[in-house]
Parts: sequence; C-alpha cells; structure tokens
Amino acid sequence: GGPARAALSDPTIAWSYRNRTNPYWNEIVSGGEAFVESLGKPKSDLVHLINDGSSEKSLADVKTLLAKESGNVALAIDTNDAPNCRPVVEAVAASMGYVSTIWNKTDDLHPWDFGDHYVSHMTWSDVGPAEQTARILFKKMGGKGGIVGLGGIASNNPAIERKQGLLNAMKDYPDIELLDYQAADWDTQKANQIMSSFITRYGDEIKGVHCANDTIGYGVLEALRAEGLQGVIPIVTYDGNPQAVDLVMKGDIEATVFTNPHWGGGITAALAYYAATGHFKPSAEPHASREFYGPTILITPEDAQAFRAEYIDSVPNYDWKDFWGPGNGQIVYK
Amino acid sequence: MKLEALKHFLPWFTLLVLVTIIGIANPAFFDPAGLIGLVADIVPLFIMALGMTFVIYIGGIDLSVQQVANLVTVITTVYLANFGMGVAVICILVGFLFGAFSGFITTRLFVPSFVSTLAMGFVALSSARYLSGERALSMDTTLRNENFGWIFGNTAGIPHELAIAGVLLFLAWFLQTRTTFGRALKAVGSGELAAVASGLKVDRIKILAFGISGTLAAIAGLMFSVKLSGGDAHIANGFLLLSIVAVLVGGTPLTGGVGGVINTVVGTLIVLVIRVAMVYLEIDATQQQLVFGVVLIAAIALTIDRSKLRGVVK
Amino acid sequence: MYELRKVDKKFPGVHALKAVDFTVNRGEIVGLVGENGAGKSTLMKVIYGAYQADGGTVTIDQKVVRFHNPRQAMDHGIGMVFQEQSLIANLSVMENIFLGYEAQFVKSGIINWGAMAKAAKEQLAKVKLDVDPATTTSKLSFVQRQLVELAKVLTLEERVDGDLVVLLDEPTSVLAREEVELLFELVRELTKRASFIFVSHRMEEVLELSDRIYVMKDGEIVDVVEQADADIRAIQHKMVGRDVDTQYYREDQQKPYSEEKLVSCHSVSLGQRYKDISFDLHRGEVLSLVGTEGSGREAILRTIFGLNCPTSGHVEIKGEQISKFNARTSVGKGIGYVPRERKIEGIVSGMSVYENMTLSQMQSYSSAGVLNTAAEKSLAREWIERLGIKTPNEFKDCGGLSGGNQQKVVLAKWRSGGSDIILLDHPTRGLDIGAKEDVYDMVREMSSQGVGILLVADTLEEAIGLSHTIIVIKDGMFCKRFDGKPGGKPSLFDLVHHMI
Amino acid sequence: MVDATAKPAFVLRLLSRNRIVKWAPLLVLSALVLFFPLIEWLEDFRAGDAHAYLIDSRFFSVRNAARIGISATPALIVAIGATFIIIMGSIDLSMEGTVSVCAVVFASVFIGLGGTMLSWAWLALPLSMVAGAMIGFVNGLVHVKLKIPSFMASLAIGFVGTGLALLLTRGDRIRVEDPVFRALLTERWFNFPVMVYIALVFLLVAWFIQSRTRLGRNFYAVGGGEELAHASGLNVERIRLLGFTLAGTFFSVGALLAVGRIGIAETATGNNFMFVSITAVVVGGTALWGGIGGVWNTLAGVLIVNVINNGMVVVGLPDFLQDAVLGILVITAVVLSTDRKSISFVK
Ligand SMILES: Nc1ncnc2c1ncn2[C@@H]1O[C@H](COP(=O)(O)OP(=O)(O)OP(=O)(O)O)[C@@H](O)[C@H]1O
Ligand SMILES: Nc1ncnc2c1ncn2[C@@H]1O[C@H](COP(=O)(O)OP(=O)(O)OP(=O)(O)O)[C@@H](O)[C@H]1O
Ligand SMILES: [Mg+2]
Ligand SMILES: [Mg+2]
Repeated sequence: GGPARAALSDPTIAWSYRNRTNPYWNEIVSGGEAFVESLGKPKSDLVHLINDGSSEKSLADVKTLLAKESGNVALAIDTNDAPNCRPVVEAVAASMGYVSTIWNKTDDLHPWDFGDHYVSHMTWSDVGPAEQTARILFKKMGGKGGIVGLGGIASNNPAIERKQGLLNAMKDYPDIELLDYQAADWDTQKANQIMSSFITRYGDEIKGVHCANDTIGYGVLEALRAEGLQGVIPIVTYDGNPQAVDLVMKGDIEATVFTNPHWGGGITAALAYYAATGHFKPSAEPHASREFYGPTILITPEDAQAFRAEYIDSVPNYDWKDFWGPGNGQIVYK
Repeated sequence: MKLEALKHFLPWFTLLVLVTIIGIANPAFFDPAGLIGLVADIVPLFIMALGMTFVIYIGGIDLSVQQVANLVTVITTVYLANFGMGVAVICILVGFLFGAFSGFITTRLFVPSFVSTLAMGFVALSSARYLSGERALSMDTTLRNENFGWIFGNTAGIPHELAIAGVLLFLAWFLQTRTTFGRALKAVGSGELAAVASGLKVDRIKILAFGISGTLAAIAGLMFSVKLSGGDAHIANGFLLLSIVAVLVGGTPLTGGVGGVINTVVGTLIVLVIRVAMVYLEIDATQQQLVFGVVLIAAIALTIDRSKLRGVVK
Repeated sequence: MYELRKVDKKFPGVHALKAVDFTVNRGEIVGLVGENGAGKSTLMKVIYGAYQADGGTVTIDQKVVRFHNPRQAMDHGIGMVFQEQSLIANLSVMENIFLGYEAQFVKSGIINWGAMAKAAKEQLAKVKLDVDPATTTSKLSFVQRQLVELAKVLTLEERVDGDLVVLLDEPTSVLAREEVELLFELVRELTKRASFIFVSHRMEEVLELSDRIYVMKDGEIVDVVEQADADIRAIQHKMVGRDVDTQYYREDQQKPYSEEKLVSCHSVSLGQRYKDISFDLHRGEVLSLVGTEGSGREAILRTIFGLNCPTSGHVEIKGEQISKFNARTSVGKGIGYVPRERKIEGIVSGMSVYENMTLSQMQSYSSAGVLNTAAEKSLAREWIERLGIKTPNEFKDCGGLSGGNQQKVVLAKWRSGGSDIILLDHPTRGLDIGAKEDVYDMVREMSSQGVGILLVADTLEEAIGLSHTIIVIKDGMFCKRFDGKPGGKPSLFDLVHHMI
Repeated sequence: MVDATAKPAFVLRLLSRNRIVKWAPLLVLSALVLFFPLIEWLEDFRAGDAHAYLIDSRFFSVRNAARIGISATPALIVAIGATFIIIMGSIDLSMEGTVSVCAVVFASVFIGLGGTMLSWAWLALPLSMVAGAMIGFVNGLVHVKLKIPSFMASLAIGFVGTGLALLLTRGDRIRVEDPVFRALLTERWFNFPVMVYIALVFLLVAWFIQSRTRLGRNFYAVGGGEELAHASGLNVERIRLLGFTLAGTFFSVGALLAVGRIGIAETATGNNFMFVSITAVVVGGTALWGGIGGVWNTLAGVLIVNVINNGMVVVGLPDFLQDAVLGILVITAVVLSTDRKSISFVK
C-alpha cells in the first residue's frame, strides 16, 4: 500500500462490469445508480466501464479513468477474470484511488495488503445455495433418477462453486446419478443446444436439470418445451432474475437463488466511495469487513410471491452506510 | 503527386484528429506520464496486431491469435514454477507451431486461412481448457517477480513494456523492409503466382508468416499473463477483433501487399484513442458500442488509401 | 454515322487522348493502329462508355450523345470485344451472352432458362460455334471463348434498331491463323449490319481487313489512310516515329549454336496434355515449338520450368536429371521463364521495377537474409539503360508500365541473374512493333551470348524468323522437326501443313 | 485452369472429379451421420448391450433430427444471407448486430402492439424484416459509397447494430410468450416443428433468387469478375447494395427464428452467429473468393456444423475437447470439398 494521504473530497464514482446485455449486470448498475442518487447527485454521474468479457479492456479502461481523474476515483468492479484483479487493484492503489471488488479475485490477493486503497472484496459463496437448489431438485425427483447439469464458463469461480454445490448435495442422495455436466458458458442458445443433445443421449433417463444460472435455465426450458417436457422435468437455476422469479411462480423452475445484485451494486460503490471520502478507514476495520460474502436468498414456488413483492415490485430503500448488515460473514479459503 | 505522398500519412492524420478531439474535450489527456501509461497498456494488443500484420500482408487472416494467447497464459502459469524464465521459450515455440500449422493447412491443404486459423484456434482453446483444468490459475507472485518482474519496470521514465514493443516493432520492421523474407512477403501479397514463377518458396514463406503471427500472439499472451499474474482459457478474450481492426485501420488492407508494421502502430494507436475517448468524452454506457462502430467507419473512411486497393473493393 | 470530335482524355500525369477526331461510316471496317500506350484502348473505352471523355463531342447520326456507363453505349448499339477477355468464367455461356440483358427472358420475376438457351443457340450459330449454351464458360477453349465474346456483342443485332458499332480491341492476338480467318469472314459478313473498329498490332491483318486505317501516336491521330493506299512501312514509320527494319527478325545475325546440351527431354509426357516429347536444346540455340492453340506447347515449357510435374519420362538440365519439379529448382539451374500471362506470372504489380528484377535472385543481393538495396537499385538502373526500359526511375510500380516495358523487366530479371536457359511463352503478345523489335534484338543477343532459348512464338513468322530449330507439336505429340538455318528456313506452308 | 482442348477421356475424368467435389459436402454430411451412431454403438457394445446399429440409434432418430433441425434453422437462414454476399466475393460480418437489432425490434413492437399474433402485433414480423433490410442497405452504402472493403464495413456495422440493440433494450431481455408465435417451436408437423418448415420455405426462396432471378445470377457474375461484369453493362454498385439488403433481410428472418426458438429477444441474441455462419458457408463448399457455391451448399454446411455439435454431445465427448474436435472436423470437411486442382492458391 502507498503512503496515506488526505481522503478524497469528491471522487468520481465508477462501476466496471461485463456488459449491459445481461439482467444481472443491469441490476448491479441500478444499485450503483441508486447509491449515487442517495448522495444527491444525478445517476448519470456514475461512470460505466464496460469490458465486454475482455480482461484487457477492463484493465485498460480502469487505467484510462485513473489517468483522466488523476486517481480521484472510487471504483467498484468485477474484474471479469480472477487474475485480472491484481493488476487492477495495484493500478488503483498506485494512483491513490479506492477500489472495491466483487466476484473475481485470486485467493492470494487481500484488501488488507493494500492499506486503505483496496477497500473490500465481496463474493457470494455459491456452494451452499447451489447445494440447496440441488436438494430441492432431488426432493422433487423423489430422491432418485438421472440428472444433467449445465455450467457456466468452466473456469469462472461461480461456475466452479455452483457445480461443487451440486456435487455436495449428491453425497446424500446415492440414487441420484449425474449423467453429464457440461459448460454452457452462461449462454442461453448454447444451453439450448446442449440440452437438446442431452435429451437425445439420455432420453428418459433425465429426471432433472441443474443450471448454473437463470440464463442457462431459459435455454434449457425452451429445449424442454420443444419436446413437450416443460413441467415434466424439473429444473433449478441461480441468480434470481425477475423473469426467473416469474417462472418459479409459474412452477417452470423449481428454485433459483437471489444474490441481490441491486444491493451488491450499490454497496460495493458505497464502500469505495465512503472509504475514499474518509467516512471510515478500511485499515481500521477487521478482515471480516473487508472480505465478505454477499447475501443469498433461496426462492422456491412457496416464497416466490412474497419475494417478488419485497424485492422486485418495489425496490427496498437500502441504507448505503450499512455496509455489512445483509452480508454473510468473512470469506473462507479452502 | 504531392497528394500521392500525403496519402501515406492519412492514418496519422486520422489519429491526429481523434487526439485533438479528446484533447479539446479534456486537456488532461495530454499529461505525458498518463499518455505513456496508456500506450504501455496497449502493448500486448499491439504485439498481437503486429503478428497479425504479417498474415494480412500476404492476404490471409489469423483468427487463432486470441486462443493461442489464451493457451499461452495457461502454459506460463502452469509451468512457471518448473522452468522459470524458460517458460517463455516453450510459449514462443507453442505459438510458432500453432501458427505454422495453420499456415501449413492453408497452403498445402488449400483451406482458406479464415477457416484454418479459426479451427486451429479451437484446438488451442481445447488445449488451454484441458491444461488449466478448467480453472483460473494464478502465479506464485515471488516467482513471477523474480522471472518476469523486469517487464513492468521503468528506465528513465520509459516503461519496459514499451521498450519491448519497440524492439519487436524494430525487428518486425527490419524483417519486412530489409530482408529477403520481407520482400518475398510483399511479392506473395501482391502477386503470388508471379512469386512462384520467380522461384520463391512461396509455401514456406506463407507458413512462416503464419508462424510469426503465432509467435507474436504467444509473446502477447505471455506478457498479458505475467501482467495479470495468472491465466485461464478465456483470459485473452477480446483481443482478436481489436487486433484485426488495428491492422486494417492502420491501412493494411486484407487484399495484401500494401501497408505493413508501421501502419499497425498507427492502427493500434487509433484503436487506443477511440477506446480512451469513450472514457474521456464520457460516452453513455449503452451507447459505447454504437459510437465505436460509427467512429470506426469514419476512421477507416478517412484512413484507407483507395488507390492502393487495386481494382475493385470487395 | 458515328463521329468523335476533338475528344480529350486525361489521366493523372498522362494525356491519353489529345483532340481526337474519329469517324466510322455505315458498314465500314476501320482499323486502328499505334504503339503500346498510344491510346487505342483508351479511345475504345471512351466510345464504349467505360471512360468518360474530358472534352469534345460524340455524335451518332448527328445527334450528340454522352455515355455514363457501358450500358448506355450498348443501348445505342455499341459493343466491344475486349483485349483481355471479358467473359465471366463461372457463368454459363448463355448467361455470359445475355449478361445485363436477362430481362427479355424474365417473366414475373422468373428467368426462363429454356428460352435463354434457345436464344443463345441462335447467337452462337452466328459465329458458327457449336457448344451447349449451358456449359460453364471456363470449360471452353480460349478460341471458343473469343467466339462467344463476339456472339455476345452480336446480340446487339436484335436488341438495337439501327446501326451497330462493334469495337474489336486486339481480338486476334491470341488466335491462330485459321481462327483469324474465321473471325474475318464473320466480320465481313456482318458489315451488312454493323460497322467495326479493329485494333491490332498485326499490321498485315489490319491491312487485310480494314477499309480505312487510323494511326495513333502519343494520344493523337497522326494519319488516316485508305486501304488501297496503305503501306505497311509508311504506317509503321508514322507509328513509331522512325523507320522500321523489314528485316526485324535479324536473320542475318543468326549464329550457329554450340553442341553443348542445356536441356534434354526424354520421352516426357504429362497426362493427356502432351505425350512422349523428346528434344535437346543447345547452348546458343533458339528452338521454337509451333502448333495450334492448345497443342501442348505451353505445358512443355511449364514442365521444364518446374511448374508442373511430368507423368512419365525425364528431363535433364545441363546433364543433370531433374528429380524434383518446382520453379525453385529450375531457377537454381539457370532457367528463366517469361510467361504468357505476364501481368499475373511475369511481374508483381505493386512492386517496383528494381524489386521485380531481383525477385528471383535475392540471395545474390543479400547477406544473411538482409538485402543490399543499393546494389539492387544499381543493377536495376543498369538494365533499364541496357534494355531501354521506359520508366522514370527504378522505384516505379511495375504494374504501371506498359506491356512491352513489363516484358523487358521480366527479361531483365532473368538475364541479370545469369540465366542461360530462357523459356519464352508468347513474348511479343500485345506488343507494338517497336517493342517487338526490341524483344527480337534481345533474343538474338542472348542467343549469340550462348543462351539457349525455348520459344513459343506469337506468330509463325516470328518462329521461323527467330529460330535455329522448329519443332511442330500436334495434339500434344512430336510431329516434325525443321532446321531453320538462314537460307534454309521452312516456309509457312510447311509448318501449317504439319500443324493441322 | 481447365484445358478444354484435351481429349474427351480426360474431360470425362475431370467431370467426375468435379462431380465428386460438388457433392463432397453431402458426402461428408452422410459420413458424419453414419459415424456418430457408430461411436454410439461401440460405446453400448463395450458396455455389453449392443443395439441395432442405425435402427436403435439415439442419434440417428427422427426426434434427434428434429432437434438438430431446431438448432440449425436460425443459423441456416443467417448463413444463407451471408452466402449471397460471399458468392459476390465480399464478406458480411454484420450478422451478429443485425440479428440482435431485428430480434429486439420484433419483440418490442410485438409486445407493444398487444403481444399476440392474433392482434396487430403480427406487424412486428414484417417490420423486423424491414429493419434488417435497412441495416443491410446501410451496410451496403458504407461499403459501396465510401469504398470501404466489406470486411471492415460490415464488421463496424455489426458493432453499430449490437450497440443499437443495446440502446433499444437498455440491456433488458424481452420474453415473447405468445403461444401462437411460439408454435414455431411447439407445434409439430410430421415430427418437425413449424420453424423447420419455415426455414425450408426461405431456403427455397433463396434458391429461387439464386437460380431464377437476375439479381441472383448477377451475384455470380460479380463474384466471377466484378470488372468484367461492369464492362458488360451491369450496375455493380446496385447489385452489391441489393445483395447486402437481401442479406440483411435474411439475417432478420434468422433473428425471428432465433426468437421463436428461445422465446427471448436480447442484445445477445446475435452472439456467435458470425463465425458459425461463415464457417458453415465455407464448409458447404462456397468459395470465399466468390463465384462458386450456393444455398444448397450452405444447407449442407450448416447441417454439418450442427450435426457435429449435436453428435459430440450425444456420443459423450468431454466438453473441453469439443472445440478441438469441431475444428479438426471442419478442416477435414473443407479439405474434402475443395477442388484443389482448380485453384492455384488460397489465402
Ligand atoms: N486507367 C488508367 N489510368 C491512368 N492512365 C491510363 C489508364 N488507362 C490508360 N492510361 C494511359 O493512357 C495511355 C494510353 O493507354 P492505352 O491503354 O489506351 O494504350 P493502347 O494504345 O491501347 O496500348 P496497347 O497497344 O498497349 O494496347 C497510356 O500511356 C496510359 O499511361
Ligand atoms: N490502372 C492504371 N494506372 C495507370 N496506368 C495504367 C493503368 N492501366 C493501364 N495503364 C497504362 O496503360 C498503358 C497501356 O497499358 P496496357 O495494359 O494496355 O498495356 P499493353 O502494352 O497494352 O500490354 P497488353 O497488350 O499486354 O495488355 C500502359 O502504359 C500503362 O502505364
Ligand atoms: Mg490497348
Ligand atoms: Mg494493351
């Protein structure tokens, strides 16, 4: 970490994320904007850096912004790939900006190694919730039969964890057989094609489908619909997008997991901003406040209605200074 | 005739226009340290585009560069502990072999490079996925710093990254303009049949051009991997289209025989500046892609020397 | 009826047409001659609407017209047979014939192929060509394609009321004599309906066919002569601006060749292209292969140069048997090849004159792969001087030179590299007499310096005039060998007799 | 080069070689269709329950053919659009953007007008096709009028298209749930969903354009020699413009089918169409340098690519290997369908 200097007075608040073509990131952005508005600024004051899945662009854009604002930046970022986190954080710290990250970070990188400038890292422990959705799926299947799984980009952390959750759940269900598990790269159309091929290969053996996120779930659902199998073969997904919640309510999806991206988007920006403006001193906080898990809410047909009312139909008014309230404890490394 | 000579500088003119626009909007852009930093960051992309130039110069295209770089990030990360700096040799060799094999498929089996390199890219992707165990890998930081830390140093205010780019550019330029190989490349790009009938080993030259592209893609991947201190099978995604755009905007058309590595310097800078402009001019997030496309059309319309496109524009 | 008055055309740096006056009367065949780059093709293209004149007027039957594209010219009855063939190889014959005029066969948006085939048959009948109109054009022979080209132009007959003007830009340069006869016959028949403008570098043909002859030089019409008054030497003088030696083959300079064998072919065959060919080429010898188009002569040259690999037999170069047929090896053994398609295989357009000259011998102008450009340039200057290549300097793009000068660059490439076996494939095709003379001079000179030359000549006269030895090839097979020492040369008749 | 003056025997042999090359894509397709069941059979055989090779094959079944059909249709229509352009010797890389825009335009108008085919909302279909045609037209204008090579022009237009789709949706995805529209996927005639028949109709339309209209034939003329075509009086600029417009229209039909398949329109709808469709066109035997090939080739090419993708999963190939195998098979297919004797070099 660099030498401490006077906190920034009015840093540029920026969010760097993958793209705008995905509801998940749109929710993140809406949270970021809500936070900016809570400061009495127009939401257009939030600077968007979009990397389109390119780590190179992610890093380059961050550096450009740092150069433009001479380091007067409070940055919230998902660095797109875990290895990209280190150079991003190093660049921000070197120019005395403040950064909070979510999702992608290598295990050997920690906020406290950078003094105040690397404010925090939030991720979601997806193993547990993914295990829960798997259990819901298995229960629906009567505890036996074959399942197939469709994962995200195989090297992505959440993809790995969500698959792990599925595998963990299977330990308690000896009669469940994992027929196949393939990466669908978070892509609806790819998921659709893989699923229809799975149906060819395994036919009636498939009694359930475990999807790594909602986007994949939509593709799977349509592959099933094409065969007249929607509602016959249960599926579970992840992310809790509004449309997926609707599908849970209709019973097309058995369960999904809400990670509250709106809150995540707001709070990550808030952490960077309030650290930058000296509202709190990150280095004075315990480790648990600097690396922590975000909230997860399991959504099943029973509670979908209530969930929708609470989180989607009206967005809750969050206290953007309550950094750690909804969190889920310190990150644990295996 | 004066006008003819000016055409040579059209890409530079485009660059100047773009830079001026940003500079007017935000004079902070001209801060030298900031500028050097920005330019240093584009080095891996530039190196990849440099390799791409050779292939486009002979009228082909290399769609495998991004995947080769992906594979190399994995190789570097996995084998750094075993081989230290020697891992660079492995990477370069792998890059060269992938490129050369694409070239072989193109020249000997008559598969258009659009397809052969795309397919070889798939092979590289599979290898990367296999080798990485489908995980994002990170390097041991001390090992990285011991072996490759020097890449990110500074000497007299010049980032070493830039120096590396400079050296590679010089080598590429020398190869293109001063050697029999470079002359042969030009002949192959402008008139392959005449090159054959002059007794040149055209197949070998083409295979080598693809090999160079693969090699430079590997070097780009290596630098990127070291910079990020890790690698995975997707980490270099986003390089491919930009490196093609950099070459074409620089004024090396896909028809071959015209342009060259110096053009790619301008092309890369134009790409850099367009990208930087998005941030400096605070373009709305949902409009960035649209603006990129439009500016790209404008930049190319300004840049390309239509008289050199020889005959019809396809 | 068709008249150009004071037509001007400028290209960047070139004043291609200078106040040209040009008239074509009904049913007339007008010849147009001039050296390379005189502006003949440009004039044709202005008439045809492919280029737009910068000044002057064009009138048809006293009405002023101005064409913005070839289509408008066609609609006024003007058609053109191009110097380089203009048929599209991947289309069928009938599609080529009616290209751009398919509308007549379209009914409610659908092309009626049957009707088109029938109409195409009629057109083909006009040029006495019997091929299936649905044949892909690339499958036709060169001559057949030339006839299709003419048939295509003749569709104007039906399409346009009134008179036609058909432009023939060097239509004969690739035809053998009997095909030329056929073409001429057709043209004469067609004067009932059309006027013709005939461009050729073969002066005898122009004289034979044309009623009136325009002579161009440097973008200007320098003379107009009636056929009756035409005199080859006078015209040539006007064209070139100096006297042209009638003895331009320089037969008197022909020296006997030595006994040293440079190339020996032993029963070489290539599939069905040519079979069982044996001959020797000696140091200082000029050996011509004569035969009709497609008799396999070019294929033999290409085999010796390594561009194709024979299916049986073997070739020895300077006593060594070739085991691997590729251009690289042949060049290494001192063979140089001047291809027929000089713009495709001869020069690399886009590269400068000096780069073209050293392309085959870069190792001699480099050390460890690094070029010695200064040496290359001085070599280029030397040869530009020596062969009188018309180019402002050695940096000029070779693609911008005229055909004759391109040809000289190709020759310079091989000669400067010390090649002592030169394969010439139609070396004078499309060259004006001035340029041709230069080529003949070079052939003589090379031969006297001990270079062995294998020639596939443009005309029989050329073959007879230049060669020590003439071998007649018929249908890919050795037919007859003639000794061509000065004084004992075979006659045209002797050769033709064996060729067909 | 073809030496037409050679002996008839040679011509005959040549013809037969031509014929083999011409049918090569179909042969490759057939080989693949027989190959995957073989792997499947071997797998079962080793597991001890051999089945009848083709009759009991899961891959070689009508149901699976329908699945391949569903996944292939949008790509097929997009690739057909690209085929016209490639026949002209140009290339169109704008499909990803165009597909996204058209999908999004369709979905938002459709929802806006009532969200069911039984209302005026059906107007969204032609409107989306108009949008596609317009993007194609602009693409053509940029290419022809600014004299920017089609590769660059269409690539940039593709970026613009994706950007436009993003601007229209602000990143949201639009679900189209109207059962009448979704009948494209859910309604089956003779085991195949309606969308497959629709695609077939458009394939026939494309074939008709290619073989029976002046525009279609002119594509071949331009691809065979643009300068020659111009000298023969063709208005090449107009043909190119129309070509790109036509391609844009087909891209939009592809977009509609893609929405029909997934029920979602979003900025990402166009993802992956670029490489898949160009690869399919080339694998089908249409030459990138123009003048050769056609829509039937493209059908074969798209089926080859989709059969490989489907087959690899069906025979249980580990997913990290699938990219490599696809790559190798694609190269093989192109090698087999290339007439090496008729070309002197490729780039
Ligand atoms: N497209 C062009 N651009 C620039 N200059 C041209 C062009 N076409 C012709 N010229 C110039 O016009 C002059 C006349 O050329 P043209 O082709 O008409 O000659 P030509 O008489 O047909 O020669 P040849 O006998 O070789 O066919 C040439 O000197 C050339 O420099
Ligand atoms: N695109 C062009 N740009 C500049 N000059 C040109 C161009 N095309 C042709 N020329 C000029 O036109 C003249 C004649 O060219 P042309 O191609 O007709 O050569 P040529 O001597 O007729 O050879 P050939 O008969 O074999 O075609 C040359 O002097 C050349 O400089
Ligand atoms: Mg001419
Ligand atoms: Mg000429």
